[in-house]
Amino acid sequence: MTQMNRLAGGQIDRNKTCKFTFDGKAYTGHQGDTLASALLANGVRLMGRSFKYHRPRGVLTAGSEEPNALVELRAGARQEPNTRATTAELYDGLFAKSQNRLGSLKFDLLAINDRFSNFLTAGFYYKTFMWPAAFWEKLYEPIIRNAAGLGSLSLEDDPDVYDKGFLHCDLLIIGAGPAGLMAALTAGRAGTDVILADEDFAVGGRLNSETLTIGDQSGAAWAAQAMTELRSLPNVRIMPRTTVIGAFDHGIYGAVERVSDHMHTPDAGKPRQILWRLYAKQTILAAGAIERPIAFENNDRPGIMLASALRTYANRFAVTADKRVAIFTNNDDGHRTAADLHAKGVKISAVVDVRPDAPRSMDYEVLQGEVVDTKGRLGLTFAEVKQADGNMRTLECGALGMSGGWNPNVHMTCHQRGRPVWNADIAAFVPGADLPAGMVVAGAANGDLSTAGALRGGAAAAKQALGLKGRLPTMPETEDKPINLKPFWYVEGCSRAWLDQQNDVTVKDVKLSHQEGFRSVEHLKRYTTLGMATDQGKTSNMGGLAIMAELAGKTIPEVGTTIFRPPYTPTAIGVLGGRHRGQEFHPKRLTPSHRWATEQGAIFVEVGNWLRAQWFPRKGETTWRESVDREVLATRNSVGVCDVTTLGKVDVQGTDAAAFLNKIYCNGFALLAVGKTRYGLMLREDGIAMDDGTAARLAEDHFVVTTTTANALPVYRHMEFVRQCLYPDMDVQLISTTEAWAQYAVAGPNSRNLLSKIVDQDISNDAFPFMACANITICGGLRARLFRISFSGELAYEIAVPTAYGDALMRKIMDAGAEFDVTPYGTEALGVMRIEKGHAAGNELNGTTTALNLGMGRMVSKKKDSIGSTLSEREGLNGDGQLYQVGIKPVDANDPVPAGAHLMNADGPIDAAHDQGYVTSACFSPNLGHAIAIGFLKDGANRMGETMQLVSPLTRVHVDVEITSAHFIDPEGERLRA
Amino acid sequence: MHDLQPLTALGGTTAQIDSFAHITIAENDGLALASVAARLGHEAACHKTLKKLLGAVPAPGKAVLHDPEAGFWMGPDQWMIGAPRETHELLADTLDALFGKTASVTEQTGAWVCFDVTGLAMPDLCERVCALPIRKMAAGDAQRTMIHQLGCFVIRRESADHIRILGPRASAGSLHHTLITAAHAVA
Amino acid sequence: MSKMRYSGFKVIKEALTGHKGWTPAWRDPEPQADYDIIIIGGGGHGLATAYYLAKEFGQKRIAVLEKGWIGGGNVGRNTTIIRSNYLLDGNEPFYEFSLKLWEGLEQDFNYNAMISQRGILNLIHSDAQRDAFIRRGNAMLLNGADAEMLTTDQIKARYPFLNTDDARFPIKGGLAQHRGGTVRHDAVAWGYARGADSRGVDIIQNCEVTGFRIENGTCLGVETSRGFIGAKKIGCAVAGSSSRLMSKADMRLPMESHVLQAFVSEGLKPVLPGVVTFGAGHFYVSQSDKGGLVFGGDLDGYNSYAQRGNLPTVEDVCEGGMAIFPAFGRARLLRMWGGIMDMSMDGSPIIDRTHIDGLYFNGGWCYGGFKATPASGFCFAHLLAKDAPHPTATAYRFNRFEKGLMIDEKGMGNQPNLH
Amino acid sequence: MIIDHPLLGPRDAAEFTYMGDAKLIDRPDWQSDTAAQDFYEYGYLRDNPAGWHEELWFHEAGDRSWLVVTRNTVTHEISKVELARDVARAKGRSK
Repeated sequence: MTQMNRLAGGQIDRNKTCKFTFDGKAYTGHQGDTLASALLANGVRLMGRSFKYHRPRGVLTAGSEEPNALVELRAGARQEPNTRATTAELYDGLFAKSQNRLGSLKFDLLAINDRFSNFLTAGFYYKTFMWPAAFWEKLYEPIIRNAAGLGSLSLEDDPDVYDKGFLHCDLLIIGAGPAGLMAALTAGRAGTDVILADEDFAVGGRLNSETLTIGDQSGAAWAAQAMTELRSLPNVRIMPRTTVIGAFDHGIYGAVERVSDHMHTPDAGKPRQILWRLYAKQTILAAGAIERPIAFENNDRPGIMLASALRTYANRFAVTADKRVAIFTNNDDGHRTAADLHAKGVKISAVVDVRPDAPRSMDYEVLQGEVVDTKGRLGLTFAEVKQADGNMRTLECGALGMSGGWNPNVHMTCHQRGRPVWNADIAAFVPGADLPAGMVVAGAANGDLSTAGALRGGAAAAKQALGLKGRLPTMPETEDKPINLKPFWYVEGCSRAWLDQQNDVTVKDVKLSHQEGFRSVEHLKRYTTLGMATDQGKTSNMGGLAIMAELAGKTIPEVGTTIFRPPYTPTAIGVLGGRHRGQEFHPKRLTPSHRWATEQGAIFVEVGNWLRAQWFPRKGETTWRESVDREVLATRNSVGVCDVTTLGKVDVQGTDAAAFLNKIYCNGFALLAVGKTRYGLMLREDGIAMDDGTAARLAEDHFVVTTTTANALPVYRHMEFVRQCLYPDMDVQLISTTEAWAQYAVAGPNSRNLLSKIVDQDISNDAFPFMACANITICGGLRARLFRISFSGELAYEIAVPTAYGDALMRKIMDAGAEFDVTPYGTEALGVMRIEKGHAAGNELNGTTTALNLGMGRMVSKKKDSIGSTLSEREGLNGDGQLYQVGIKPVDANDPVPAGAHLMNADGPIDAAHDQGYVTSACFSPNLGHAIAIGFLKDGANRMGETMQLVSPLTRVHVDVEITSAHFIDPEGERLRA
Repeated sequence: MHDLQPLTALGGTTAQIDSFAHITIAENDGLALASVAARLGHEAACHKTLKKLLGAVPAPGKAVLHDPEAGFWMGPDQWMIGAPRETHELLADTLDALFGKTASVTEQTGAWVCFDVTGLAMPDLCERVCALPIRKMAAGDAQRTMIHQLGCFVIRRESADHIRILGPRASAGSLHHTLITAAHAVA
Repeated sequence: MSKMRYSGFKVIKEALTGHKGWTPAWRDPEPQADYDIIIIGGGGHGLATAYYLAKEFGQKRIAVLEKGWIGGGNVGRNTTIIRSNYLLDGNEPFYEFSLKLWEGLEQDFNYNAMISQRGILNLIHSDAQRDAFIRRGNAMLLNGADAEMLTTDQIKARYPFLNTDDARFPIKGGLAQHRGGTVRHDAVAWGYARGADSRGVDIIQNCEVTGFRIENGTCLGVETSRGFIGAKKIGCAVAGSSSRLMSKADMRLPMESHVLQAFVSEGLKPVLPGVVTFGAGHFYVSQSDKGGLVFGGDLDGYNSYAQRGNLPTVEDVCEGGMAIFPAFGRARLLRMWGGIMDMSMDGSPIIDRTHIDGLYFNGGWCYGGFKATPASGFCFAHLLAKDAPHPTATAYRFNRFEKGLMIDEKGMGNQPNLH
Repeated sequence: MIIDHPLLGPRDAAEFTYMGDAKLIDRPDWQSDTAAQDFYEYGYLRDNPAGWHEELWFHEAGDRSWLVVTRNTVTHEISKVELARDVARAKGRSK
C-alpha cells in the first residue's frame, strides 16, 4: 500500500508524483515533499543507524538540525554522504541509500556494539588498547576506523561545478519566518536594499507548520501574500534554498545557495551551488528556534521525534509518522501537536505532561506523569508511563512527540565569540549583548516564541537596524500565548537515555564524565563527544548542560555553553573551492612567444604561474637531455634565443631614481652612466639576499629594473614599501612593466651578426659595448629596447618590443638567424649555462643566504646606507666557517653530482654533525662532458681543489667530488666582451 | 615602416567576440595605453596638463570618459591614459612630450588585455566574478579589483549595461575563460 | 592523587560493576603558598613540562597554573599531525627526539592518545621543489630520522583519487616520512595532566597569572586571580599569549600572534590512510579515527588574538583541497575554528632563560607546536631542572636574532606571517 | 574583514597584503652609535599587543598604496585607516 501515512491537506503538490528509491525499494511521494516526509508517508520510520552503538534511527526533526536520518543521496560520482533526509527535496528519480551499517539497515551486524555498550562508555578507548603497543595501529585502530565514520564518498571526482559570487546590501535578513518576513516588509517598503535569505525551499518558516491564523487567513497564506508583495519590490532580493553559514568580520556573511540540489542533475553550464559573500551594512537574524527533546530511557527509537516535527509533517507535508501517536511534554506546545494531529484524524494515545496544571482536552487523554521507557526493536511500539499517582501505564503508539521547550537559534550571534545569556522564562539561552557588529536579532531567535511576538520583533528590528523613527504599525491579530514551560530535562533514574542521538551520548556518559573530573563544558564535550555530531549539538547540548549543572551543583548559565562555530550547517567543500579546480586552480600566464613555441612542440614548465618553454624536442631526440645538450652547444657555438619576458620589470623614474636604487640594492648605482646596465643584489632588512637582477639607466632620471621571475611581486611590494613608508619625499615613481614588453635573450658568438640584421642601429662592440642599453628601433621603425647583458656567459643581448609584436619578433629572429642555425632554447638549457657560469638563481637565493655566502660579500657597500646593510654585519653571518658558493665536479667523470646531496669531509664520518654543505643546483655540462654543480660549503673559499664525499642517502648516491671555482666556463669572461 | 604583425592578447590576428543570451564579451584590441605619474612637487602642473588633455582630472576610483584620450585613476598621483591605437600608436611618446618633467610616463599598451562586457545580464556576471558593488556603480566609476586572482580594472562605461575590464595581458586566456564560464552560468 | 592504572581489564571490571570505581583523572587542588617550580600554562607544553619535571628530573612541589580549563589552547585546536621532517640542524634533532618520545608515550603515561604512525606525505610539484625535498630528506636521514622519496606511481597506488590527470600543478613525486602520523590531541593534554597529577603536581585551573613579582632582577613568584604564589623557578609556556604574559615582566618578544584556522568534515568511512600535504597550495589533510577529514592551510596572515578567522582563508584552503582531491567536493565541512599561533621571527621556537633570574620561557612554536609537545616539555623541564639547555635544544636561544643565528626553515626572514 | 581605504572607501581585506607593525616605518639611523642594537630591535622585537595595533597593509590588488590600519587584535574592529606615506611624513621621514 503506497503512502499509507499520507493525510489530507498540506502544501505538497499532489498532481506531481515523484518516484524514488530508498535502499533499493521503490516508493512514491509528491513535489513539495522532503525525502523524510515521503518515507514517513510510506510508513518507513527506520532511516539510519547511530554512530557508535549502531542503534536503529528514524527522523528526530523536520529540519537542517536533523542528527539521525542521514543518507547517501544519489549514485555514482554524485553520491553525497550524510545528507539530511529532512532537507533533501524530493524529485522524480531520487536515489538514496542508508549508511553506517554492516549488512542491511534492518540487520546491521555492528549492532552488536549495542550489546557491549556497557564497555564502550565515554572515553573508554583512552583507557585501553595500549598493550601490546604495536597492536593499536595493526589491529584496534583499523577496527575502530571501519566501524566509525558515517556515510561514504564515491572517491570519484565531483562532476558538478560550483560558483562563487559577491552581493552587497543595506540589510541582510537571515530567515524568512514571521519575524524575517515582517522585517523584510518593513525595510522593503522603506526602500532599503534588502536581501532575504532562508535555508528552506518554501518561505514562511514555522508558519507552514502551524494551523494558526494571522488576521483573517492562515499563517501560510499570510506568508505567501507577504512574498507576493516582496517580489514586487525591486530593492528586495529573495534567496530561498540559501543557508547563511557564518558571520565574519565587518558585516561579511557567507551564504550557500543550493541552485540545483532539488534537480536530478544541474543544467548544462549551471552550478550545483553558489557560495555568496554577502556584504551587509546591517543584519537581522531571524533564524527561529529549535525544539528540544527530553531524556528518558530508550528515547531514541525510530518514531520518537520532536513534537514540533510531528506537527510540521502533518500540517506542511500531510504526513503522520504513525496512526497512533503519543506526546511527552513539559509545556503547552506539546498539546498543540496533539490537537493538530487529532484534527487530521490521527489517534492520540495520550499526552503525557509533567505539569500538575496541564490543560485538559475533550479529544484525547492527558496524563500527568513521565515516560520512563519504550519498546520496539526497529521502531517504537509501546511507551511506558509512570503517572504522578505512581500508577504505570503502557501506551500503544508508533510515534512519540517530545516537547521539552525551545532553544532560540543563537548560533550566528556567537560566531564572533559572543556568549548567549540565560532567560529563565523560557529556560533557554538567548542572544547576549556582544553580537557581531550591525546585527539585530528578532523573533523566536531572540526568545520571542509567540507568532505575534515574532511579527512585532521583526518590524521593530527593521526599524532599529535602519534607524527608522515612528511607532510600529499595528500588527494583524494572531496567536500570542506563552508556552507555560516547566523546565524538565530528564527522567529521574534514567541511564541509557539519549542526549546526542547521533554520537550515542547518554545521560550515563555525562554522569561518568563528571565522575572522572571532566566537568568544564569543553571537557564534557571533548570527553563524551556530546554536541560534536553533524548537528553541532543543536538538539543535544542543552540536556547535557542541564545534567552537568545539576551534578556540579551549579546553575545552567554557570556551566555555560560551548562555542558555536561556522558553518551553521555542514557545507560542501566543493562550493568553498568554487571554480578554482583542475587547470583553473590558478590563472596561467603565457609568454609572447607561447603560440610560436607551441608550434615548435616545446615542453612547458610552470614558473610563478608562467608557462615557460623548458626545452624544444626535435625529431629523433629520445630524451630531454639530448634536446637540452643540443640547445646548450648550439648557443655556445653559434647563437640561441630564449624568451625571458617572465623576468619582472619595474620602471623607476624621477629625479631621485638613482638615490632610490642605492637604498634597495646593496651595491651602488649613483654613478652608473646613462646608457649602461649594472647587476644589482637586493637584501632583505635582515641582511639576507632577497633577489637579484639588473638596472638599466635609460636616462638620468629613468631606470628599468629587472627581478627574478618568482620574486617579481614581492620585490615590487618591497620597493613600494621603501618608497612610500621609508623615503616618502624621494621624487621617484614606480610601475611594473613586466607584461608590457616581450623580451628575448639572443646569446652566442653569432648573436651580434643575427641582431644586426634586425635592429636599425649600429651594435658593433664599440658602438654598443658590454652592459650597454638603449631605446632603439627594429625592422625599420618599431620601437624596441636593447640590453647587452648575458646570463649564459656568451656574447649576448636582450631585446624587447611591445608585447603585441613579441610573436612576430620571435619569427623574425628565427628567419634572420637561419643562416647561423639559430636555436631556440628553454629554461633547462638556460639553467645549464648559468650553472656553467656559476650564476646564482632561485636555488641559491633560498632566503637563508647572504651576499657573503654567494661570494658577493664585497658588493655590500659600507659607504652608504642600504636595506639590510646593517643587519648583514651580525657576527653569526660573518667570520670563519661561513657557507660559501663553490663549484663541484665528480672525481670520476661518470659520477652524478645531484642537487640536494650533502658534502662530507673525505674519509670523515657521514652524519649531520659532520655536514659540510650541500648542492643547490646541478646539471650535465655538454661542454665539459661531465656533471657539474654549484652549492654551499663551509669555508668554501679556502677549500678549492679539495676532494670530498658527496652523499644523498635518500636517492642512494655516494660519490667523491672535487671542489672548484663555480665559474666552470670562461672564468675571465672574455666571451661576454667579445 | 616595419612589417611586424601584432597579435591580440588572446593570441589571434583579430579580436575575439563571444555572444550569449543577454551578454556579449568582446576583446578590445584597439587601445593604446600609458601611465602618467606626477613628479614630486609638480603635482599642480601635472593636473593642469591632465585637465587640458581629458577635460578633467580623474578622481580616485573614477575615469574621465573623453575622446580621443580617456583616463582613469590608478593610484595616488598616478593615472592611466588610453586612446585609439590606430591614431595613437606612440601615445607614451606624445604624453612624455606633453608632460615634460612634470610627470613620469610609462608605455602600458602591451601590459593589458581589454574586454568589453555588455548586455542585460552584465551585472549578474559581475557578481559571479568580483566583489565590486556593480549595481551601485555609475558611468565613469573605475575600480581595481580581483577577478580569478588577477588584479583587474573595471570601468563602468556610459551605457548602464557596459563595463570595460582591463586585466594582465599574459593571463588573457585565463581571464577570458573566467568570463565565459560566468556568462554560461548566468545567461 | 589518583594512582589508578588504566587497562582493558580495568575497563571490563568497571563495566561489570556499574562504573562505580572510576575516579577523577586529576585532582582539583587549592593553590599552596609557594612551590619549587611553577609552570604557567595548562596546555600541552606546560603539562608535559610538569610531567617530565616530576617523572624524569625528580622535581617536587610543582604547580601548573591555567587561566581557563586545561588543554583549552592549541593542543585542543590543531590538526593533530606529528612528524620530524625538518631541514636545519637546529631543528631536526629536536623534532626527531620528539617523535621518539611520541612513540613510547602511551605506555609511558598509561593513556591511549591514539598515536597513529600512518605516515605523512609531502607532495612535490616542481624540479626545484624536488631538489629542496631531497636536501631535506637527506638531512632527516643524516640525523637518524626516516625518509623516503616516492614516485608519482607509488603515490597513485596509495592515493588513487589524487588529481593526477588535469592538475594545474602536476604531482612529480613526494617525500614520505612513514613514522609521521596523527594523535588524538585532547588525549595528549589529559594523559600528561593525569600523569603529572599522579606524581604530585598541582594542576590549578581557573587561575590566571596577572603579574610577576620581580625584585632586583629575580622573579619571586606570580600574582594570580587566586592570590600571590611564590616559586623558586617559573616557566612560561603560554604559546599565543606569550607576548601578553611576558609584557608583565617588561619583555618584548621576537614574536607575533596570528590566527591559524583548522577544519573538520562530517564523519566519513575511511578514505585517507595517511597525512598528505599539497606542495603547490595551502592544504594538508588527514582523517581522524571518528572519520572526519581534518585539514588546514595558511595563517589568515594578520596579527590576531581572536580564536577565529575569516572567509578568504577558508576558501583558499578548500581550493587547495579541491585541486588535489576533487573527490572531496561532496564531503561537507562540519566545523572550523582558530588557534592563536606564537609566530616567531624565524619560524623556530625559543626554550631559554630570560634576563630575569628564576624566569624561564618556552614559546615561538608557530604552527609546529603540537608535534613538538613531548620534546618541548622534556627540554623545558631539563632547562628548569638543570639550568642548562637539553642537547637537542641548544639553538633555541633568545639571542640568536641579535647574533644573526636564525633558524629559518622556509627562508622567509623576519616576517612571522610568512613562516 | 573590510578596510575603509582613505581614498577608495570600503574594500575587502582580501585585496590587501599584510606586513606587520607600523613601527616598521621607524627605520633606525645606520650611522648612530647604537645602530646595531637599534636595527636588531627594529627588525625582531614586537609589542604584539592584545588590543589596538597600528599595522601596515598593502593594497596589492588595488591602488598599490601602503596603509596604516589601526585595528583591534582581539575584536578585529578597525578604528582608523591612513595612507602610510602621510604617516611616514608626519613621523618626520623624508629622503
